Amino acid sequence: MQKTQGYAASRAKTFDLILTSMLASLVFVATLLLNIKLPIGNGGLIHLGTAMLFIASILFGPKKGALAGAIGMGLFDLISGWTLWAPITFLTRGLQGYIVGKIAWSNGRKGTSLKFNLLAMTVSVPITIAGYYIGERILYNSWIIPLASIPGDIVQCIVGIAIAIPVCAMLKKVQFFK
Amino acid sequence: MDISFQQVGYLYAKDSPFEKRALQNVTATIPSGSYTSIIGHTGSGKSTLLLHLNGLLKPSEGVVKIGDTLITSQTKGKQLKDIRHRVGIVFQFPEHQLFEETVEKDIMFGPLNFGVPKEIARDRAHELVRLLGLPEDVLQKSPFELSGGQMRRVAIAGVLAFKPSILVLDEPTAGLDPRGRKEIMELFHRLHETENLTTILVTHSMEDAARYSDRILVMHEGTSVMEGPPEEIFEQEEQLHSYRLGIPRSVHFQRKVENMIGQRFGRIALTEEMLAQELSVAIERKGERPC
Amino acid sequence: MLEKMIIGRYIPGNSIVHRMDPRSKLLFVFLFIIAVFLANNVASYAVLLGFTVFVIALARIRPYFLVNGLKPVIFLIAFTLLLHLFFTREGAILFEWKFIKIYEEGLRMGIFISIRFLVLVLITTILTLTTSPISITDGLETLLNPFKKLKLPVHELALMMSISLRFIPTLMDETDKILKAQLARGSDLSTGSIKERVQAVIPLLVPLFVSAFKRAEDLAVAMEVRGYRGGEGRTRFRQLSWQTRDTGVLIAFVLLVAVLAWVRK
Amino acid sequence: MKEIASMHHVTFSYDTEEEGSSLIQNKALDDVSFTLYEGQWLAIVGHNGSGKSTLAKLLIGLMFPSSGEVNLFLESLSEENLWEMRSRMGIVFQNPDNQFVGSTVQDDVAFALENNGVPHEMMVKRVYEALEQVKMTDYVNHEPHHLSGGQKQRVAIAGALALRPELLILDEATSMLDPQGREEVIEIVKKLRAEIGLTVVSITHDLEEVLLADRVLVMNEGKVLMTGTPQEIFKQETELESIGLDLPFALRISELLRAAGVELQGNHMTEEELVNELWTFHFSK
Ligand SMILES: Nc1ncnc2c1ncn2[C@@H]1O[C@H](COP(=O)(O)OP(=O)(O)OP(=O)(O)O)[C@@H](O)[C@H]1O
Ligand SMILES: Nc1ncnc2c1ncn2[C@@H]1O[C@H](COP(=O)(O)OP(=O)(O)OP(=O)(O)O)[C@@H](O)[C@H]1O
Ligand SMILES: [Mg+2]
Ligand SMILES: [Mg+2]
Repeated sequence: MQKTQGYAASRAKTFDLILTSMLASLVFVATLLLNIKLPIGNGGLIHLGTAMLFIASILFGPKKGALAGAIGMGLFDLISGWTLWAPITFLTRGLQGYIVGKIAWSNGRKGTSLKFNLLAMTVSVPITIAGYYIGERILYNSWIIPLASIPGDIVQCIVGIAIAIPVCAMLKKVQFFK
Repeated sequence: MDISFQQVGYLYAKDSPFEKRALQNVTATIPSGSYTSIIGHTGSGKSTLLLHLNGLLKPSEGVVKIGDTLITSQTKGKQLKDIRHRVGIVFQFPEHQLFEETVEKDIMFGPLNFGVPKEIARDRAHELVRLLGLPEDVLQKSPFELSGGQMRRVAIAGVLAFKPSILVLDEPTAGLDPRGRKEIMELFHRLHETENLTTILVTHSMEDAARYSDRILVMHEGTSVMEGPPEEIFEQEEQLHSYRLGIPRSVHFQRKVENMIGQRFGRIALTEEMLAQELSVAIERKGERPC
Repeated sequence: MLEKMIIGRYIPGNSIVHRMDPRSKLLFVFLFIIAVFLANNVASYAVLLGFTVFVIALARIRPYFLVNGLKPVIFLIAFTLLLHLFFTREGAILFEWKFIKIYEEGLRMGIFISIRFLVLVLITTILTLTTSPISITDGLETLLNPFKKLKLPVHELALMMSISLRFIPTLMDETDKILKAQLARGSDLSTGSIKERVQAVIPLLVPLFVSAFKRAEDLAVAMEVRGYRGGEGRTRFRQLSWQTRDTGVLIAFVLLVAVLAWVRK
Repeated sequence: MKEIASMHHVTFSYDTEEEGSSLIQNKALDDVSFTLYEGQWLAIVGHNGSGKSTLAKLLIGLMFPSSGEVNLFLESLSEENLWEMRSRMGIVFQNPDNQFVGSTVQDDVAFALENNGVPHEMMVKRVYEALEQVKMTDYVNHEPHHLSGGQKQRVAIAGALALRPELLILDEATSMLDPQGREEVIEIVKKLRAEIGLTVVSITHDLEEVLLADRVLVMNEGKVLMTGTPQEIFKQETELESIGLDLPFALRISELLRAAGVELQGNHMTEEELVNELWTFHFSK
């Protein structure tokens, strides 16, 4: 009996690990979509990375959400010219994914309550912005300059929420994500 | 609607260090109502060419003409949507495009985008499910709960549903078992006849190209190199070999027998049925002749 | 569309910087980021700048790629400079026009901060230009190895990073294909109200998720049947090798810090 | 002959949570038995959903039978010896993209060796040997997205070979490839058989691949419909056609010829046989 559990557990662990990696790749790819000007809003500013991070966290909970956000966006910064920001992104996006997943999955909800999903995403916004603000405060040695990125971050998050809600609703109906 | 390519060229990642030429000086005509197969070695530019048929890619050079519409590197927006309504593409592994909650909704997605009223779109979905030989009750199921073959059919229905007059197929049977493959190919053949479609098929199967199409276009390293009816194209074995292509098995067999008896058959055997017929004719003739 | 984007900016080469062990490079960059904050006068900033130029020369990167790498941050650097110019009100007034006053301290601070920023971005960019993402992952894993004792799942983290990297091009292709398929079905991403555009993303994201999930299932099975059961008892195929030049880097770093400490106020 | 693998009365059903209470459990495998001997090439055919992949999954212990027994290398497969058994065989799946674990060709080939704790030096040697066997040594540092489907599958085979397996399972490994890729993979398997006498189980829809096998197992709705040499199997034309399987080209032509009133002596699997018969009995008379 013991043995069986060990085997099943190790298999589940491998799958979780791969799924998390795949989610991170998805977050990365969605972040890239900025560069093809996926034309929502006025293009340029908006990428779908945040939306993807929200979806991953709501569907799969805090741990996978945190890792998907941290690795996906961290790798993006690391290898696409924003190397210096990578550590800030890693920590902040990890935290964001964790918060969204934690609230959306609180009390065994598993991301099924629309209200909590919305709450989760909303709560994560100021925290994420604060994270980047603190990080950039150190980077630029200025209290003012980091303020410049806040409007963009907010728009990003709003679009993210707007997309995550219908997509999660659809995905929750697909057998794999129940 | 005739389709013509005039000196079409296409470069991926144009003006970047990763620029890659995929098409060069492609000139070809696809007559209205024809069933045209495009054959060519891997990487010869078949898929790239297909994407030009509804403006998913715009030619870097030259002109693509679909009916009266010209597509050049300058064409934009509204016109393209119009073209997309008339040209349906079934991509390779089309089941990857399914996303709706139910099969019915997924089939209706295309028509609704092109402004077909909801009621009509729904009727078409029901009609297509029947036409494709799927059980009626799949309509309310999630497309993700179906078997591979069923998903493929639903995805095909999603393209047929907006009634394109040109149907483009990029290896539509890849990954299916022999029976599924045959059924799907027969279905497209039927549709071609009954709906007066212009059908364009990209395939690696010389047998399918020979059996179903009345015209063949050969691509090689980004250029159109041969064009004509299958009888003519498959006559030129040497030429095809130089493009790293073969001939249908039946023709291959025919040549073997012909070489052996030192005499040519009356016509080229594009299908197995034709081969058997030609063989029996040849045997009969042999029997009649006194030795 | 997607073909425009190149992931990763790694440019293969054979310079001494390319050949260095990723561990020494990572370690160096990490320490350098901290050391940069030591600089506080003209001399020390000059040392930093000089050192950076030296590293660039060693890496033998074509300036085109470097400038390309800087593009996204040039705006930020200019912005930093301007903000300091206009908002610092200390020292003598250098320039005055209507309500704009530029102070000496503002200019000084602006230039210093811009240089610091530039140097940081350059050094980190050199890291990514000369080290493949795979080596970075390898290096990170080995550097973080001591933290295994603190129950930090280092092996898993590194594996996740490398599998994500491996699947990015695959999923990008997939995105491109799905996008094309939906466009061919009349989906429209570039016109309409905001609401319509948000709606239009659904047919792209849902299949992408489903496909990623199926790939995860397949890959997990493929790994298991090839004997994968966690990090324990595994050996490693990729071996990093620490060379004299890597020790040299660390010595260079110590020297740099010493010089900085000496010239700073 | 040494037995490599066998199944004895194996039955298996997937747990499906049907809505409502329709407790009809579909048996994916139903009383399956067969034996595979060293050096044999076994082809498994059957239409989509007939249970072929399920059979493969039971052979590598991804699942265990509801009843019956799976034997590998003369031992009964269980959770205790699972990992050891797996290190003695390799499997290549259908989708070339979804089984490439490493970031480059050589990393991927080394993956199973790493998992089995093979020391570094031996690992390097084995990786190169395996790549040589599949003729991919020019690609050691290539990343997967720069390889064709056929090349990826060859790397997957190398990944299995690196462990020096006694059994190689191919689950529709060629079905997503273009004709050239398919050719490449089949060539490699043929070569391996000739050179190291590897035991092969190949699940396939490709009849020409089936003709290369020593034995064929025909699956239908979870049951073994028949088993025998390709010649024996293809004699049962009507039965095969009734379950939607194709016949080899030469056989189809023979049938068509008979229908057209040409009298043929025997059943012909290959083109050569048919050409010979046509020559001796019809054209050279
Ligand atoms: N997105 C892309 N970016 C850059 N190059 C590409 C892209 N897609 C295709 N190519 C290149 O363009 C050429 C033509 O490719 P295409 O996919 O049209 O070939 P194909 O004939 O459809 O091949 P296959 O039979 O393998 O499907 C190839 O050399 C390919 O590598
Ligand atoms: N994970 C699963 N859960 C439930 N049922 C399954 C699962 N996998 C397969 N089945 C069912 O088991 C039966 C046998 O499937 P299997 O995949 O073994 O067939 P196959 O012969 O490999 O088909 P294919 O040619 O499509 O690969 C089918 O009816 C299938 O629907
Ligand atoms: Mg193609
Ligand atoms: Mg299968």
